[in-house]
Amino acid sequence: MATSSLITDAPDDRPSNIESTALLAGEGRTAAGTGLKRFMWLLAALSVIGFVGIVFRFINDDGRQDWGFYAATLAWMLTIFGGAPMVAIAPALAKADWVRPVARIASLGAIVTAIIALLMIPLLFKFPALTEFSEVLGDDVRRRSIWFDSPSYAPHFWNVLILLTLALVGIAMAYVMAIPDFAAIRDHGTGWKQRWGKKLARGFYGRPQQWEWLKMRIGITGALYFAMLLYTNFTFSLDFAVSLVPGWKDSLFPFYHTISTFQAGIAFTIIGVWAARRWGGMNKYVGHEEMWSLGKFMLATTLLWFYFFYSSFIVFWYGRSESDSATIKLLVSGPYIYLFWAVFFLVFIIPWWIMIWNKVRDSVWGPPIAAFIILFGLFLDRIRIYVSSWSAVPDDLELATTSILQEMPDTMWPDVFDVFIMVGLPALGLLSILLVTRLVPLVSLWEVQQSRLITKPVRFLRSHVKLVGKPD
Amino acid sequence: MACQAENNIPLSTEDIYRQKRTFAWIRVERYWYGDFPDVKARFIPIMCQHCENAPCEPVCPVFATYHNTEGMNVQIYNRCVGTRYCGNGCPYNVRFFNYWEPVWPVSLRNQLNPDVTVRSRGIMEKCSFCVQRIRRGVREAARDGRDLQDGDIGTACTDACPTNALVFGDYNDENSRVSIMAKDDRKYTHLDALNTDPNVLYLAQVDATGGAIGGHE
Amino acid sequence: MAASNSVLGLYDTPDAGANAMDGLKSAGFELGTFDVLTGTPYPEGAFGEYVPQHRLFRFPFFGAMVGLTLAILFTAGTQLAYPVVTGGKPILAVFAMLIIAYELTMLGAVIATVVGIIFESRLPNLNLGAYDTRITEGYIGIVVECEDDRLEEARGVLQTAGALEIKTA
Amino acid sequence: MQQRRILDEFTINRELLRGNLATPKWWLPTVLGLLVVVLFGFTLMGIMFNRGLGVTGLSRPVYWGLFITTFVFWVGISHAGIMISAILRLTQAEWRRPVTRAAELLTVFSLLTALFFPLIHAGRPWRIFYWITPYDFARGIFPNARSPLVWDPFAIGTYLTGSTLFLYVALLPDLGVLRDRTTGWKRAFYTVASLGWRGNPRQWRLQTVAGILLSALMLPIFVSVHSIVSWDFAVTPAVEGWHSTVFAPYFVVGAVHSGVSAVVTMMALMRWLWGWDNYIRPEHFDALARLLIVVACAWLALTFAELIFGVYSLEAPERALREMQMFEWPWNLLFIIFFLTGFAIPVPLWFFKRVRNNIAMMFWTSILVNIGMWLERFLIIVPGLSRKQPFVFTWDSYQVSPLEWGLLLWSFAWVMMLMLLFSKFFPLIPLFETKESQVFTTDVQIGRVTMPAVIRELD
Repeated sequence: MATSSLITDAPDDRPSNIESTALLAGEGRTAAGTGLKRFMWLLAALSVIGFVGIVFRFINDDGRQDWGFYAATLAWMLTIFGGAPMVAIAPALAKADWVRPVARIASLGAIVTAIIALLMIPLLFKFPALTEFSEVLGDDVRRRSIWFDSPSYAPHFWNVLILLTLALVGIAMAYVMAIPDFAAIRDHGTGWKQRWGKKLARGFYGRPQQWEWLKMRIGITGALYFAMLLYTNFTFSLDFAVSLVPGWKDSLFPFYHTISTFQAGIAFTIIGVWAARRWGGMNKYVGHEEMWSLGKFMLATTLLWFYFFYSSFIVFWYGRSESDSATIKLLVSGPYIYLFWAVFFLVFIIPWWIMIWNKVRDSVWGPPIAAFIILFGLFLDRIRIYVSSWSAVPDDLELATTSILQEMPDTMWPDVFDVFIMVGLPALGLLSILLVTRLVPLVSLWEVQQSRLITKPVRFLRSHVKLVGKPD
Repeated sequence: MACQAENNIPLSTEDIYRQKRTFAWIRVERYWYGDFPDVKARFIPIMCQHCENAPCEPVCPVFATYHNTEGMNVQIYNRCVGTRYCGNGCPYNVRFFNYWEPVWPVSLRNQLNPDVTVRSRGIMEKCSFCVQRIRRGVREAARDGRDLQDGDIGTACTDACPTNALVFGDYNDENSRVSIMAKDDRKYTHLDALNTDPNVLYLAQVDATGGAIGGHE
Repeated sequence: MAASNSVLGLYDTPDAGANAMDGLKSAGFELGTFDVLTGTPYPEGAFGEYVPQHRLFRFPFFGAMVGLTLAILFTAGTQLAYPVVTGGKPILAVFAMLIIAYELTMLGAVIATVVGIIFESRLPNLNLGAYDTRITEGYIGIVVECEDDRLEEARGVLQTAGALEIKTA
Repeated sequence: MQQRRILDEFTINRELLRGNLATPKWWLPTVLGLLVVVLFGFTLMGIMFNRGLGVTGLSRPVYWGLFITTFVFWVGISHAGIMISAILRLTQAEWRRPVTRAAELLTVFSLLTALFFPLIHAGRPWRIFYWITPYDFARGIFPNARSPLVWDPFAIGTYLTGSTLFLYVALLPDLGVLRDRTTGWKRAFYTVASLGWRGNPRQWRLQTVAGILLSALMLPIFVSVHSIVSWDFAVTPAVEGWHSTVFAPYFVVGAVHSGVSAVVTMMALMRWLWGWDNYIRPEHFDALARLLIVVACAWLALTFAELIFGVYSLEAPERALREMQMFEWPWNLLFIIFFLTGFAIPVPLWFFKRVRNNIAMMFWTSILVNIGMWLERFLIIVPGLSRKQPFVFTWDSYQVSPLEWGLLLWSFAWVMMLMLLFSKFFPLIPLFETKESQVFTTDVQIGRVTMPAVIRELD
């Protein structure tokens, strides 16, 4: 029997296109204006403090170990904002319908990546050259790194380049995904928004070939971004953490790094959705379904975090060669043991326990809580990794070139400037995103409308179901 | 070779050798040092190092090899099921697997040592520090009602060695020969990067040119 | 839940089946006494049928607990019973035990779940009651369980909804 | 993508039960032929147990060879099943439906095969109980919970039990169908086997919930199994090439790579042998190929990490190992074949829609992948052992003996035979899933275009 004969129409209570256009493209969103403005001024102030921190960091630093927290903060920001756009892509590959509304929030993360790339530059002055030991041990002796015989500026120069490329691809993707909305703003916005919309829409009038063009661009930039993100995590984690520690040989680490990037990206998106509902007045567009699906993914990545951590840990613990033991001591059981336990609970145990409950995942308050916890935990995790590896400054150069970390560095504590930096730089990132959202709607308008087009509530015999079209 | 005779080690005949399955509980490795013309041949005897953190022990699923109270790494033949995992775990390659049922020509049948089990096929074996001699030594000492002294017990290899290049003794005994030697700063152990903490120590040879040379290091 | 006195009406289209269900409802048979048999899963409530609750999610937790206990007994228990030192590893090598504990926990959970599925779907129950083999060929069967005095009434309702055939068991 | 056929349940039953209600004429000869190979394999095992492991090519220090390689290979294949049916169930991918059961079957049978290899590898299987059973046979000792070789039986036992139960639960409705189509002793058998399935809402509901819940439970197991297998190697610092932290995910992803390819091979065979063109359609191969592209790329990244960290440490033994693995005869040849077949040939091909939709091409490429993946395991295990530590004195190599090749052949014949036997008594394509997809998919009219649409229940 053909199913179509059993289907009858059902009332549709979703906001109409006119309504959504008015809210998203029009002035509707600035309703929550004043509070938002105040918040943004606060962020601006914090960012200034951050820069003050950087300046003073330069004025009084004695050696590499002082820059651990700066590196950790950058790594954390990369983890969050670099990972977020993945959320816009990854489920799109699986043709998931729910991702449409949140794609915008996720893709905006890319903007911050550019800032991170610029913020890397001061760090590079403190980053040791590959030929760190050459003066003492002869020119052929190089620090262990993945840039085997490449010129000494390799990690410095190329990492900034890689980050910039990543930012470029990400922003391109976010922009392409936003073009139809700019068109909508051009047609329905007013004042400066309208002017900008006109500029950015690039004469998009929704002709079929324009939509084709759009889909193709989104596909290309998406795939590129994924590849770039993997690559960035690979080089960044190896250059700024692993290769600084003589004994550390952990081929899983780049992927561990990447996994927490996804975890943080999802967490960021969830918080974004929550904020959009709380202050953006988007309750009609994003809610349970998105939270639920994102929650599932966040749970999965949380489990993966533990899997990746344990995979390398058991190998070190069981293998127990000298370098293995040294690595475990430095990163886990040694100077940062308490930090490690904090990370373990904040990134794995607590979120896991929150998220396994279907009811919690289905709520609009559960996932955000877990997301906040995870982000904080990952911050501590980055501190654990980067501060420890930046503080492992070799004193005996002979041994530093071999595969053994000679003596454990002491626990590093942040001084006031580090605190400034740790507060300021993330604030700067958030601020830049909020600035963009002044113009770009938080929820992708055209995606909402398309999903409204291809999904509709219907009745199947006596039951209420949803009909979801699967466009190729 | 004393060790072969003492421990009933299967004969490494020619075709066993061709199969790359020779048995040598203690082997002498030869290395060439320096470039022509002043090439020097160096050698090290290598037997089971009886590691404190033996990589071979924890991987055995059936406890066929473990650490006894005397700090020796012992192999229990009748527990072994033949996974050969310990053989992989051993960085010194001093564990040997009985691929065939061992056979001895009639002439050697009576030579077999009654104190030592003949290992059947499918079993891992290795240097046991001539555990049977140790036991015998302890028994005799107990019989004569005296404490065990340094030098009472010697393994087959140490007794056979004419130049006393190999010395066997008790580290717990402060002034045994080995303990004294262990304090020598020429002392080194093999593959200490693996943190196996062997109980077999080597003294680096100091040759005429004065440079200390030890094994592969 | 095939009781001894159950009557089955066989329909060739889902529509007819759904109508029959409506008929039974309006005839005052309370939900749960009549049931729809299909050869295919339909969306929940497609026939306006009574959707039973289930407690499946309790089973895996119970099973996991059992498995975990067993695991701890096996690992910690045996290791302590025969404290044999190997390779300078601790007798209670927690990180090695974790792996076995994990596996056994999952095993317990899976087995308990499967038991739960079979129990919750009220199986095994080889007595099919009123049944027709054509149900697995796309026909819809509506089966009513009731006291003998209402049997005729049920039969009538099924008949009026256009049943191809009516069976009693 | 407009390949969906409208079929009523009657046709579905008739077509999908072809292999069960009637016997295809090629079936018996094939099974007999395989049986011969299988018996031959068992004879070889007999010879080996009788004369000792000397008959293999193993040596010192290469204590592990083809047997362990093949063990890892089959465990790898077994990862297809849960991967496909669990992940695709959770993501509600519509195209999974005809694939699931075949995949789960592959899991069960390849695990059964994999189990053989450690046992025959140990040479004296009658002693194996001491190893795998957690009970001291009055020998005063339990198995050593610290040994990775004890983790294995637990992992694989859990996986095997779990996937078998999973398979059975998903089989219940189809057993009901078979019960209604058969007579005599068969009917009796199916009646008992189907536990009296009637198909009322409660049972269907639980069937659905079970699918999701069991998938969610099986996924973590599936990941853990191959990780634990990989730790057999990774935890031994003595072997240079093995002591690498990336091994766990590397093996898992590799396993999925080979496993999904094996499923592709199998689906092609099913389509050809039973003529199920209505059910196994090019779109399924297309979707699987897309999945494979992603998996293969992830796998390549992990391989890259494994290799680069091999050289990263710049230590002599590791260097020597890599040199042998990649540049020394005959390993360089194996390495090239491995790379070509495992990635370089199939993956670029899959980028073309025409290849993805061409079943013959997919069949051959998937076979290539599995050749490559077998070689990968071989290239990881053997060179590592033959270039162990700086004691160059004991570096030695390994010649695979004919007997081992024979047993490799046996394993393939064994799996295929089990498959065919199963196909005689149970449907290889889940009937109820196919019917469900008939109900849950339709076309939706938007403007002038009709696109396929699926029905989702509101939660």
